[in-house]
Amino acid sequence: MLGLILRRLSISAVILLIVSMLVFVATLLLPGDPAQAILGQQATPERLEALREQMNLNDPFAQRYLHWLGGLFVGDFGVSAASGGSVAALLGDRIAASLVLMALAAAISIPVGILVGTYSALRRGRAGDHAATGISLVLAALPDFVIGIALVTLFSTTVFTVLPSVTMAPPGEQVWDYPSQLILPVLTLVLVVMPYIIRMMRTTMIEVLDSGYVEMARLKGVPERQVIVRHALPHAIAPVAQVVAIQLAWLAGGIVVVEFLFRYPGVGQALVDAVTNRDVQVVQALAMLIAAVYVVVNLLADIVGIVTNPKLRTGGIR
Amino acid sequence: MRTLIEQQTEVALQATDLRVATALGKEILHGVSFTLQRGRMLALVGESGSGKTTAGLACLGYFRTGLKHVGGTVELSDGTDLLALTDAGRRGLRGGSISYVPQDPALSLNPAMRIGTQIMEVLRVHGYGASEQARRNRLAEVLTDVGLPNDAAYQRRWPHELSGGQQQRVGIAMAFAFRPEVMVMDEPTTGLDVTTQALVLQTIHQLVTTHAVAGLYITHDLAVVSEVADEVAVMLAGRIVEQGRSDQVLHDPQHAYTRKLLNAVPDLAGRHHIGEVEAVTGAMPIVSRERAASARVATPVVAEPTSLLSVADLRLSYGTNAVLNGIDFELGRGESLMLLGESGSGKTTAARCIAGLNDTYTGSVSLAGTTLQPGTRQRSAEERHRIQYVFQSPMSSLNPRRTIGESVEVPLHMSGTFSRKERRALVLEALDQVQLAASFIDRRPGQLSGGERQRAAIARALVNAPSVLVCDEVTSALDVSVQASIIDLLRTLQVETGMAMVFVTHNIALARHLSQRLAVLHAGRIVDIGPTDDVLENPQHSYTRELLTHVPTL
Amino acid sequence: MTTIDTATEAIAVPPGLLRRIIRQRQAKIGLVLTGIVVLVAVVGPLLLPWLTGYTSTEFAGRPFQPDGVFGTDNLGRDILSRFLGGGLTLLVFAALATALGMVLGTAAGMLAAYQGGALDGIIMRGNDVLLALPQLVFALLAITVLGPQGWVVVLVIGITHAPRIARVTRSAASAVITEDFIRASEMYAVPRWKILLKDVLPNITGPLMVELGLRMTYSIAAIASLSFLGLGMQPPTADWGLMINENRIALTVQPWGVILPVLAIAILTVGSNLITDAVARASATVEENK
Amino acid sequence: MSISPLDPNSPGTARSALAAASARFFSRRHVLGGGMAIGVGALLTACGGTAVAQLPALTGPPQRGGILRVGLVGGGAADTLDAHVPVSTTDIARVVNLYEALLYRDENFDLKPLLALSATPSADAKTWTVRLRQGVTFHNGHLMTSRDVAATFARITDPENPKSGASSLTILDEVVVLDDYLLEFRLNTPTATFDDSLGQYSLGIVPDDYDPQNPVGTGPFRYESFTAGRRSTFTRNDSYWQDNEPHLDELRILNFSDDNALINALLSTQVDAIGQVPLALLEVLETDPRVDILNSETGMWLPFTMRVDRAPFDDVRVRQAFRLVVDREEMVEQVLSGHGTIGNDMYGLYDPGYAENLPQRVQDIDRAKELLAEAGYPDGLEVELVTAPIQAGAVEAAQVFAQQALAAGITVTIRRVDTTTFFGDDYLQWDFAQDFWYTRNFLPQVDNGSLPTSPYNETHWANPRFLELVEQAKSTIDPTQRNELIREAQTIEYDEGGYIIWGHPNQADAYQRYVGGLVPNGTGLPLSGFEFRRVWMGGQN
Repeated sequence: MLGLILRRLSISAVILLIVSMLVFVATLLLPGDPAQAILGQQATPERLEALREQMNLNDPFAQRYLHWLGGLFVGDFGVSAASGGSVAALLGDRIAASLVLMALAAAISIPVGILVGTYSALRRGRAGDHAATGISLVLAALPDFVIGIALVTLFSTTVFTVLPSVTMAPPGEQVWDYPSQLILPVLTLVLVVMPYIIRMMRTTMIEVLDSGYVEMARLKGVPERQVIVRHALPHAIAPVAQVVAIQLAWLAGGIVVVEFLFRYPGVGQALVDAVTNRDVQVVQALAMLIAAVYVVVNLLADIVGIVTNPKLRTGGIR
Repeated sequence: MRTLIEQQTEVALQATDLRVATALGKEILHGVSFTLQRGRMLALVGESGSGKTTAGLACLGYFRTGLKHVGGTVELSDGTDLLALTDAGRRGLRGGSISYVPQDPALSLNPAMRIGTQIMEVLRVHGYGASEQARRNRLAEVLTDVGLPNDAAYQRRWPHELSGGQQQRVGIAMAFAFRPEVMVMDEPTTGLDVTTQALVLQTIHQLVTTHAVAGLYITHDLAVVSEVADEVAVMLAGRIVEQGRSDQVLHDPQHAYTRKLLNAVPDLAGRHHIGEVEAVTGAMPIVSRERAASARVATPVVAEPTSLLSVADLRLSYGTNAVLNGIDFELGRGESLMLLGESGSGKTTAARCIAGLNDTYTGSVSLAGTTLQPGTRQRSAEERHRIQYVFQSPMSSLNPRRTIGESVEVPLHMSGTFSRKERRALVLEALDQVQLAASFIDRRPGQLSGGERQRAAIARALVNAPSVLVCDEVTSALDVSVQASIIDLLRTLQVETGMAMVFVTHNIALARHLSQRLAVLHAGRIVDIGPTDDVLENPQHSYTRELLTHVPTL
Repeated sequence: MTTIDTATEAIAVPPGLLRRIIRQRQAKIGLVLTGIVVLVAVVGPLLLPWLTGYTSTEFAGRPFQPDGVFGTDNLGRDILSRFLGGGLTLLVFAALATALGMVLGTAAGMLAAYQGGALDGIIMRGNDVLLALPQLVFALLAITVLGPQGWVVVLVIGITHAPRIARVTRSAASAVITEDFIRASEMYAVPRWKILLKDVLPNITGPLMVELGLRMTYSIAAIASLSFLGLGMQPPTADWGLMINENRIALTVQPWGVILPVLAIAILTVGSNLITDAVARASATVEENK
Repeated sequence: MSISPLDPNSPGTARSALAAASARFFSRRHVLGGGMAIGVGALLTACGGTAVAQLPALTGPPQRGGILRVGLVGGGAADTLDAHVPVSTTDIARVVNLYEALLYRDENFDLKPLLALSATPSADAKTWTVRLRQGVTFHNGHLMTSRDVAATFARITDPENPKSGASSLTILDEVVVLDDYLLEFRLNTPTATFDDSLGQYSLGIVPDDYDPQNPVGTGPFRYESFTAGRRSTFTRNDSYWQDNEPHLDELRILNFSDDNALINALLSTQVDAIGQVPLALLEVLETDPRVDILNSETGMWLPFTMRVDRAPFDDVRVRQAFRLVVDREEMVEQVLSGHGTIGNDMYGLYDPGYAENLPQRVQDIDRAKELLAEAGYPDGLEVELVTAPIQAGAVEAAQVFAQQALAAGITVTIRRVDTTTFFGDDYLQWDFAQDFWYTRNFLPQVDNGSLPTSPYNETHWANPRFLELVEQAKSTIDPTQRNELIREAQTIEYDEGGYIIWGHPNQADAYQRYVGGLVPNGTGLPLSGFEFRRVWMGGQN
């Protein structure tokens, strides 16, 4: 088992490494000189040269890459061309804010999604199931900003005006000091993520419920509740963990739109701003960050899959 | 029915006029009645789709998703109608007084639960014994009963750590743990090797008789029926067409369908014809001009005694796992050789090496003195034409998106020497050879039955008029009656075209029906080879002998 | 001789995939919904300015005024005209991106499944790398480098679809490739490309159609999202996503500039998802019947 | 956006121009400030504002006390308290209230004395004598004298580390202390409008031992606390020299990331006043009974820039044709929602020499077509217009122009780039683009953008007669004479120039009705030019 996990771990590391190369090479495609970009009109040849030296722009490509990569490990993401400040300082608070948003969304959507999905599978073909699948089918189709704007129209601006539609912690205070402002962004994320969990949970549960061993358990006279809890659910965990992982990873990217919509001061908004300003260092750092979240979450799901599968756990076949 | 009344035995379960329909209202069991008695075994025989499993599960008051009970009763020894009970009431009986052994233990054992726990679960659910200790003792006991180790370490194993035979024993142990009155066994030995099957059957027989359990044994295999059952009920399309003591039914069948079914069962001794072809071997010499001429369907003529196909020191490994450990044999023109082996013996691998489908082997395959390249793509078009291969499953070997004509045409297309018109003529000729009407040319596999598909697949192999036809388990996916017709066809073709044939199978009973020579494969080696009769009557290798003793026969 | 076949072997011919799709209620609803929006998007531009009196870039009044049917947008243009003229780009770009993704993904997936070995490894690891960047983030990265232009959006959305399609294709194709008819074709030395095209591809149309629908839905969402972020279509193009971006500052005063395109996009994606779901069900039935 | 803080003559005229300008001088930080205003989200969600009774406007004398919370968009990690390098809008708000220059531009754009009592040129306009106000103390209690002024100018023009204002002081040779309250500014070039330069807010007088870590000035408020990019707090300077000012006890300046959040903060009373409101939303805000709008006409301008040395704009007929296709009224309506004044292709709107005599140019498509035909484009022509969100309304103006130009057969392809790219390597090289300038008088503006030596000559304007006139005007002390020269120069610009100046946007701010003392201000700086010394809180607090 440990070997398998280590293998997955090293694959993840390699993937991240290649992503980092990709992201780094992207900068080389940009026209213009980053030092020039930072200095702007103030660029005298001497200053340019000094800044280039400082930014290692004179080094060969490979060396620059390694330097940048090394910086990532110690939290040095370079200097933002737009603000002139360090990228790490720029992102510090925003990462925390985004994590709060993601964690809240995950904490709601995962258990509720699993419950609704299981309920739906158990009531297959009945009204409750139809309602759950129908609604999740519609929600799954809607782009996140559509859901967000619908919620804003409904709760903030047009129908009811009960909830704030933008996040605006007064300077110096944290977003989570104002819980009412978190409701709509979190709700949007939940509504975007949950349908997938519901659908996957339902499909998986139905598959498991139709399996030979669940039929066997019923034919053994095992009470239905025990059939579900002991025989069905454990088998649904691994596939659902995969979906949850994909959704969490999606959250890492999906918060971009939601944060932009609600002006939530997280990494997503920072990313949009950075792209708008062509602030390459920030875009790079955020792309790496989000890729890392994605890879780690998927790794965790794989590990859950390995741990819940006795075949893999005992180092059996495969 | 009449035979049951004569018996002075206690009725454990009586199914009367069982009717089951799909959710859409289509009836699939049309009033099935049977009686199970203590200490006796009823075999429910039928081909796929006959409704035998549905009937068996109805004995537990269980209907699969999409099916519903629409009529009839299942009365227990105390007179209660199982089907009138609530869900909870039925649940109390399932696994308790009525238990079930599933067809495929690999799918029916919960892969995430230790086997001991799974058996204990039955005992706990139904409250066996007074204490946990009592249940533990019973667990150990029942494991011994089915011939498994009963130590704690074994109980802690996961299903995937057991062999197929062991898994099935666990399934039986689970069914037997609560000392049921009735046991329903759904094809419990299908998929097991003959040797394992024999042992499992023995265990079942022992349990049923010594503990006076009433057994319902669901199977498609008439040979197995004769081994285990006291009574037989033959099912066809949701009805029982014939029922009676097994010796009577098997030896003096009344219903036409039963007769047809029995007629189609291959027989190791080659005593009767399956289909319309008489057994090849028996008293006949391997190659006999006279016999060939006089037989209703002639045995092929071997013009030249020189070998056509020669396999020498064929070896193949996947990693460290050696599948073939040096296979040598010769095949003469017009000769038919059976390659017999159980799963894992390497028989299919060997066949694929010959056909060039497996190009990683070492050793040599020669055709008429020319050593062939390993892969089909390296072989010449001529060489490819001369060796043809028919796959095991006709469900898989035809592209469902192409018409039969298109599929059969492929070999011609690739030879590239024929015009469109010629190709069509050749395809029609091949279809005619396999007794498929010309209209099949534009049909797709989905519109064909399994037997028809296999014919079409054979037609594809014939279209280039091969010298050697390699048939890989071509009948194993088919019902026994269809199998007979295919065997029939192959024999006819062999005679008509004079091609040599390598017939790969696990079913030793087919030997005398098909092949002049028999090679027994075991663990990647040929352990016995020779004229079929010689091998069957005078097996040289202990493995062959063991195999022969375990073959169930009618 | 007689062929002995048991009753169940007479297999009912399943109706064609298309007919089975259409037969489902949700497919009908989906087709109607999608049809309405597509009609608006395609016919809308032709009706301008005849229907509304304005082209999609003409000025009808001051910004955010209630003039006309739905009022004016952030630049005082007629919202209805902007709306009618703004759907086509989204549809065309989404279709192009989906087509690109399907071609790349299907080719890569089939190759990976069929060739196996090192090529499979390379393709699938390459997939993993691409998948590690969420679609939108990947798109943003590309836009940073290449600028917000139509072809960049199409290219990047297409490319980010590819690995996901490749995965589905690969697993569907892997199942097909274990089938013996592939082995048969190989035995007859049928060229590999022909095997992929004639034997593999026709047998994975079910999952591919599902994927097509899904990717179309996602393409619409992704392209509209980029425009919504101000990084897709650029002004003065009339485009639904861009409309939302331009007008949402005045959602309280003049909501139509946001609500119309949001509604259209919602109906479109829900419609296409309903169709996709129907396709999935229909092709699942095919699998069972096979 | 160009220009301003750095330039000598335009006191207080810069807002986000500032930003851009400084973006060019110090990294591109703040282009975001005004530039992204529109298009970033907004949903004015009132967290209230439903049934509040209309508050009466404040009347009566200013009340003393209270805390004013000001919200502004912009600023970031690079925010500073340094008197001489203000970059973001919030930086400007801070320096205006911490420090004071010698002169300043009042709400009518008149140059008024502040720390100076007078500034008078010599006859050749090469020497300016400045008399200082007496008895003014710094926050640290030290008396302000000529030495501090000299030290301030030395600090700004330090060749090793020139500050923002240095570029407009290149004409300054030396500052000579005559006595404690009298100085001489000696120039190397005759400059009749040097006083304009002295009125820049980025030339705040600091003590000779100034340390930005301990920001000490003479302003109405003193430094209390500061977190870059977030907030700063100032307290009243009790020893402020102007009578009865300031009224407030405390001033807080809060950074916001976008308009949406800013407006919501006002509506939910998290701030008392906000600067720079998107013009399209003014009507919405006006409907709120608790809020007042400060709508100031300004001399800011958002021109299209045509390079006079590149085809097709090297042909004056093409330039004039382009100027004639613009429907200026419509521009102001669509782009500014009507909140602006139309332009007449001339800058320096508030300059006493502004050529008001020239007829207002109006749309004349036929004449434009004629001109184009004469210039060799009888079938119209295609041009690319480079735009970027450099200022609210810029991208919108480009779209409106494109639409209007169609009528004359001109096909305008809009190439929208990001601000970083706009001010990147190709800045000042675009053939046809846009820019943004704050209110400024004619000569200072010419210094910045219309001379071959100007730092931001985006039209590549180099008309010899124009140059001659400008040179002459610079050394002409007599205002009437000078204005005559200016008018003449402007006429050349009007007939041949490379700018299309279609309008002058208003500066709109919003504040709670209980805030008193805010008056419309023509400089373009938000919230009465940030002169919070005059502001007072009525009723509450």
